[in-house]
Amino acid sequence: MARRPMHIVPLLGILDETHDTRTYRFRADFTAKPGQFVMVWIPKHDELPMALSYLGDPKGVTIREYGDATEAFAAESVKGDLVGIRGPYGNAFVIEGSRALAVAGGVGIASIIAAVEACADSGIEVETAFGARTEGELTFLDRLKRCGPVHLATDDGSAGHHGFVTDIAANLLAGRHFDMVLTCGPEIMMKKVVEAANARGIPVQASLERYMKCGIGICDACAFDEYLVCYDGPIFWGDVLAKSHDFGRWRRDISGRRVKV
Amino acid sequence: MARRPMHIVPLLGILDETHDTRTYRFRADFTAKPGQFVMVWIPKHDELPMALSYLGDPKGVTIREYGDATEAFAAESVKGDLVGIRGPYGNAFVIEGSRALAVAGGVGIASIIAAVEACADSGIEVETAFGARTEGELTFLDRLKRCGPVHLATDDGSAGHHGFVTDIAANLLAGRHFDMVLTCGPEIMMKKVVEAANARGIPVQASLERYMKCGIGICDACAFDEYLVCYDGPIFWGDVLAKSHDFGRWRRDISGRRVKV
Amino acid sequence: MASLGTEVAGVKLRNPTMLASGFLDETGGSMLRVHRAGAGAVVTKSIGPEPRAGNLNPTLYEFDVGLLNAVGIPNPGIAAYEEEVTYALRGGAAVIGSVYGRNAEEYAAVAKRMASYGVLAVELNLSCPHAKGLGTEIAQDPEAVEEITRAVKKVVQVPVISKLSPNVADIASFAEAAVRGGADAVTAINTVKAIAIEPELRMPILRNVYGGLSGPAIKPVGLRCVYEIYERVDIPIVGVGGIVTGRDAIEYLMAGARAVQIGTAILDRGIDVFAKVCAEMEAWMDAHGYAKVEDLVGVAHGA
Amino acid sequence: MASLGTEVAGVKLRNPTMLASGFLDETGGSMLRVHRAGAGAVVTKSIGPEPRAGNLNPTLYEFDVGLLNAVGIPNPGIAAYEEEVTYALRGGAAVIGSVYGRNAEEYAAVAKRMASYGVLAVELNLSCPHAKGLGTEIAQDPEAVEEITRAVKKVVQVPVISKLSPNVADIASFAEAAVRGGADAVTAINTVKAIAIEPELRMPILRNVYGGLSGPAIKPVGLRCVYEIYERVDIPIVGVGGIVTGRDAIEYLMAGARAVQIGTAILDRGIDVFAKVCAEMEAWMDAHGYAKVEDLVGVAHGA
Ligand SMILES: Cc1cc2nc3c(=O)[nH]c(=O)nc-3n(C[C@H](O)[C@H](O)[C@H](O)COP(=O)(O)OP(=O)(O)OC[C@H]3O[C@@H](n4cnc5c(N)ncnc54)[C@H](O)[C@@H]3O)c2cc1C
Ligand SMILES: Cc1cc2nc3c(=O)[nH]c(=O)nc-3n(C[C@H](O)[C@H](O)[C@H](O)COP(=O)(O)OP(=O)(O)OC[C@H]3O[C@@H](n4cnc5c(N)ncnc54)[C@H](O)[C@@H]3O)c2cc1C
Ligand SMILES: Cc1cc2nc3c(=O)[nH]c(=O)nc-3n(C[C@H](O)[C@H](O)[C@H](O)COP(=O)(O)O)c2cc1C
Ligand SMILES: Cc1cc2nc3c(=O)[nH]c(=O)nc-3n(C[C@H](O)[C@H](O)[C@H](O)COP(=O)(O)O)c2cc1C
Ligand code: FES
Ligand code: FES
Repeated sequence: MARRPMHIVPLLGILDETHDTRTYRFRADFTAKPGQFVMVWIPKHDELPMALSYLGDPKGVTIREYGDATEAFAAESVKGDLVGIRGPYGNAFVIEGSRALAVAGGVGIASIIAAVEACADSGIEVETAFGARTEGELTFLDRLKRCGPVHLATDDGSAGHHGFVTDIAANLLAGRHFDMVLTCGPEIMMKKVVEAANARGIPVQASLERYMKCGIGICDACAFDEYLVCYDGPIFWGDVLAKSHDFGRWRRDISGRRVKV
Repeated sequence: MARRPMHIVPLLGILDETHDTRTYRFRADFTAKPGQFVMVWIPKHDELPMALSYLGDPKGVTIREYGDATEAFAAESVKGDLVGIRGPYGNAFVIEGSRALAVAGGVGIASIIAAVEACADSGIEVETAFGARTEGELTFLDRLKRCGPVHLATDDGSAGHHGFVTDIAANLLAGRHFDMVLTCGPEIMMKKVVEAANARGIPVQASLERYMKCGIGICDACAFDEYLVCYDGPIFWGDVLAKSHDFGRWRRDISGRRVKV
Repeated sequence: MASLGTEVAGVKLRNPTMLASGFLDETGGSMLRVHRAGAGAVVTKSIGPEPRAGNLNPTLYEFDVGLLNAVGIPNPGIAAYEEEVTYALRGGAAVIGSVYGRNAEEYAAVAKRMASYGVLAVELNLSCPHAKGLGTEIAQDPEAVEEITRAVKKVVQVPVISKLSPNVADIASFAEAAVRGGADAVTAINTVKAIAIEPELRMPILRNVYGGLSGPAIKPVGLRCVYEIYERVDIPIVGVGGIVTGRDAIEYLMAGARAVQIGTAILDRGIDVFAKVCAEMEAWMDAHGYAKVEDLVGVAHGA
Repeated sequence: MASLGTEVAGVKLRNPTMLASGFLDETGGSMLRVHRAGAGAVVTKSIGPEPRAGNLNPTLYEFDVGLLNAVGIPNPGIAAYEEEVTYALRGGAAVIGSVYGRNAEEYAAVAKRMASYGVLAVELNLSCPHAKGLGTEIAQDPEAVEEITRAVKKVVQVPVISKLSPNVADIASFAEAAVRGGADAVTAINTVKAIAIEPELRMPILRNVYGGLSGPAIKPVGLRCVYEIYERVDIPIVGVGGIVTGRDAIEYLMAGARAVQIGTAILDRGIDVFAKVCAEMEAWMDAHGYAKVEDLVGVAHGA
């Protein structure tokens, strides 16, 4: 069998990004592409899919306290603790075109940040529209700004545009010509971004989140239309999403039941 | 695990060598050295260790009707029948020196013939002393003669020297300088050859036969002193044999009991 | 050209490869995809009376030799599952419905409802080694196997296939129990009970500690079970466990299976493992003069 | 530097790696060689009351994932075996004598004689899955395990180790039976019942049809058995099944074993697999701050 080993690695450093989001750095001997994810085993708690927010050495994941496992992890973990990492899994953002717009919401930035950097590294002009609930949740701003212009939005108006990041994205798309849109964030947000890009005929890639068990395309937990988010995704193109029955509407709960996004 | 596959191969041809000995040719994708053996699965009957009497393409084994399995094989098998071959196993004759003497008894020739040819191919002058019960049991004479002088002995005097091949071997060793002796045949014969060579300080290699089950050094069926014939042998040097407790004296029966050779 | 068509207890299959229960079969969309990828039939995820979350992660671990899992039979429950089966059937898939329950009544109730959705047959998962309070006990008691099979037979018209566990002393006696209960066929084997330990963390890797081993490691065990069962019962056998290639499938047929299931091999060979295995079987059969699947079934017992 | 010394039921071992029964232990010469290659102890081939030829070849088949065998316990019988044990003991080997019989009396008689040769302990092979009329039934009946263990305990002074089969529904209940019979330790596991089929020849490869699977394929199963037994009994456990590396051995210790046995890995790593595994264990223990074997035993149960 093609074995994808589990790497047991110590946490090299833990950085508070916001009040509820931390970045955990580790070394693991694999190479990953922007948008790919790993399964992170938090011993005694859970194993969760996480985008790689740092692809280089050391690698990193950026985790928001969201529920039991992530809260426990944030509360208990200290530098030197061991975690299990397997991957990288899934496809990657396709880095091409000449002017790209990245649209991120919340912790979705963790998935898209490496893609923004990859754009800049390949000489693609890249702008980012980034929204969060409040200023304190806007993270990776330095890394973003190093790559190109950054446009912010907050729900409470504490920084940037007072309102949704989708408003900024719509304005940017209306104002100048982009030939690639990348997006990651809440699915409702991505749906708007995808519709906006599709409407203008701009290729768009969105990184989806679904509940995952295996991460390797066998258990069907992450089913999405006739796709598997872990295997065919997590990144899907706008034309696929336009035809999708599930996108922005349905996800599966932990027992496989169809529930509202 | 390092897998040594079982090759299922059709018999390409069956050649009567003597009234009770046949050569079976087959193609199998491995390379073997002179003196190495294979385990030959004769379906429904047994699996037996056999020296490779042909190393090239097609390969071959030369089998004497000896007991149940070999008799049944001789009686039943026809061209096209499938056999299982795994190997090659064991060590090989070391082909070195400038004047070599090969001493073979009976079907022992099957193990030594490839070594004689290898000597000739490497420019080593090689003579063969070959003994059998009767003329009809002397086989591979053409192949031997192509390599160098051949001296025959038969128990009944029907060809060559009337008597033991060990007599010829002793004479040859006395008459001129050899710097390597190779031998395969009945163990009592080999013991004499080894003693004669050791007495003159000539390096000597003898190919031993023991009952084998696994052929790969784990089951202990072929134990010989603290060696395994299948793994450390089948070829042993004269100095090892000189110190041996078992050589020429003891073998193990199928249940592992020590019995007289 | 060899024909791959086969039949198991009256169920006609375009080829002998089925999707094993638990792989890409929680949703109609995935089942249809596997059907399109060439599977002769798709067996659903094992479905129970109520929705079930299964175990927390980690639920899977990849060894070199196989896969360890303790997903714990997550499933949406038989009511919600109707739309999945319907979706797959509408798309043209040949669907076999796998079910489980806590006792014979539950099995019967779920199987009845499953049958009403239009599946070709029901498979009874009598054997899950890792779901606490579910399969373990059932799998290890021949009387329970008999009773459950009988209860299900009473309430469904479609063929009933009892799927057996290898984690017993004598699997063939369980096949005999299934026959007594009226089973139309048996499937063997489910996963082999196993664990994995992570030394750095000093703990078992699976959250559930115990899991089931599948993949190449268990092929010699699955083959043995099919061979043993074939010697003891006359109903058709569906072979499963570690099948990766057409040759593996042929070995299972020769051991006595009339059809095979494939799960873990999806990892190595992708979802089109079904088409690949079929192509390999066909080529092998052509090369060796076998015209149809039936000519292979059980021939290893001849010697 | 971590110390590898360990103790099983009063038997002190220079390191926790033993030669598994059935490998290079039919003759004194080979046992001594394995001792010199670094094994903490060598377990003899299973010896019975009379000489036994075992099965005809083929008796072995190599899979990618493991080894299948049905050698059928060839052995020279307990009388002739004296010289082998004596040879190994004189050379300084730590020898554990493995024995079998058709019933409790035979086990006791052979064990008594084996003990009289000076072995450190006797191991009861209660579990060979392939010798017709021998292990199969015994291995699958807890009462027989208890009775045999008790009969042997009555007649020998050295520690008695009952070796268990994984081919049962609940191996820990057999460990409990061994405890009731007075066993000083248990060894787990023997091989997993399996077969191999050769499609070209339409037949099982082993002459005996059924054999036992060993090597990497069974490591997750052996680990599980040791883990289960550790949860249920308090006597020491010797772990065996698929150990190839020091890390594998450490996993077994963490699952609850106090020593391990190695067999099939000789194929891949040579006879000095014992020294290699020990070196790897030592390096790992040093790197992770474990001073002695005891600090590893059973720690995976902590969580
Ligand atoms: C490809 C991918 C990349 C992701 N990248 C990131 C990232 O970079 N940073 C980040 O903070 N989060 C990321 N997530 C989300 C993350 O995996 C978890 O969903 C989330 O952290 C749940 O945490 P929890 O277990 O503490 O919550 P829980 O208490 O378990 O549950 C809260 C909710 O989270 C969802 N959830 C729980 N477990 C999973 C799971 N295994 N997969 C998907 N959803 C789940 C459920 O819908 C549940 O209702 C990603 C998800 C996917 C699929
Ligand atoms: C390395 C090696 C190379 C050999 N090369 C040849 C060869 O080229 N040509 C050839 O004719 N023979 C060769 N032999 C001998 C051959 O393997 C068999 O021993 C012999 O053919 C027995 O045939 P049988 O099974 O018909 O006899 P059986 O009826 O089984 O027994 C006759 C006697 O043969 C011996 N024997 C049986 N099985 C084996 C076995 N597996 N291994 C060793 N001895 C056994 C036993 O001592 C037995 O008493 C070789 C043996 C070895 C170890
Ligand atoms: C992740 C996973 C989930 C499974 N779920 C089920 C299930 O719900 N019902 C069932 O009967 N078998 C289930 N099985 C067992 C498989 O159907 C099959 O018997 C086993 O995996 C052996 O086949 P394979 O080696 O081809 O995977 C599952 C196996 C795996 C690996
Ligand atoms: C060729 C062979 C012979 C064996 N003979 C015996 C035996 O005589 N007695 C016994 O208790 N176990 C016997 N076993 C089982 C081993 O002792 C061991 O339990 C099993 O091989 C698993 O360990 P491994 O994976 O390290 O080989 C034998 C195994 C093999 C492969
Ligand atoms: S998480 Fe299992 S298929 Fe995607
Ligand atoms: S034949 Fe098994 S060790 Fe040599």
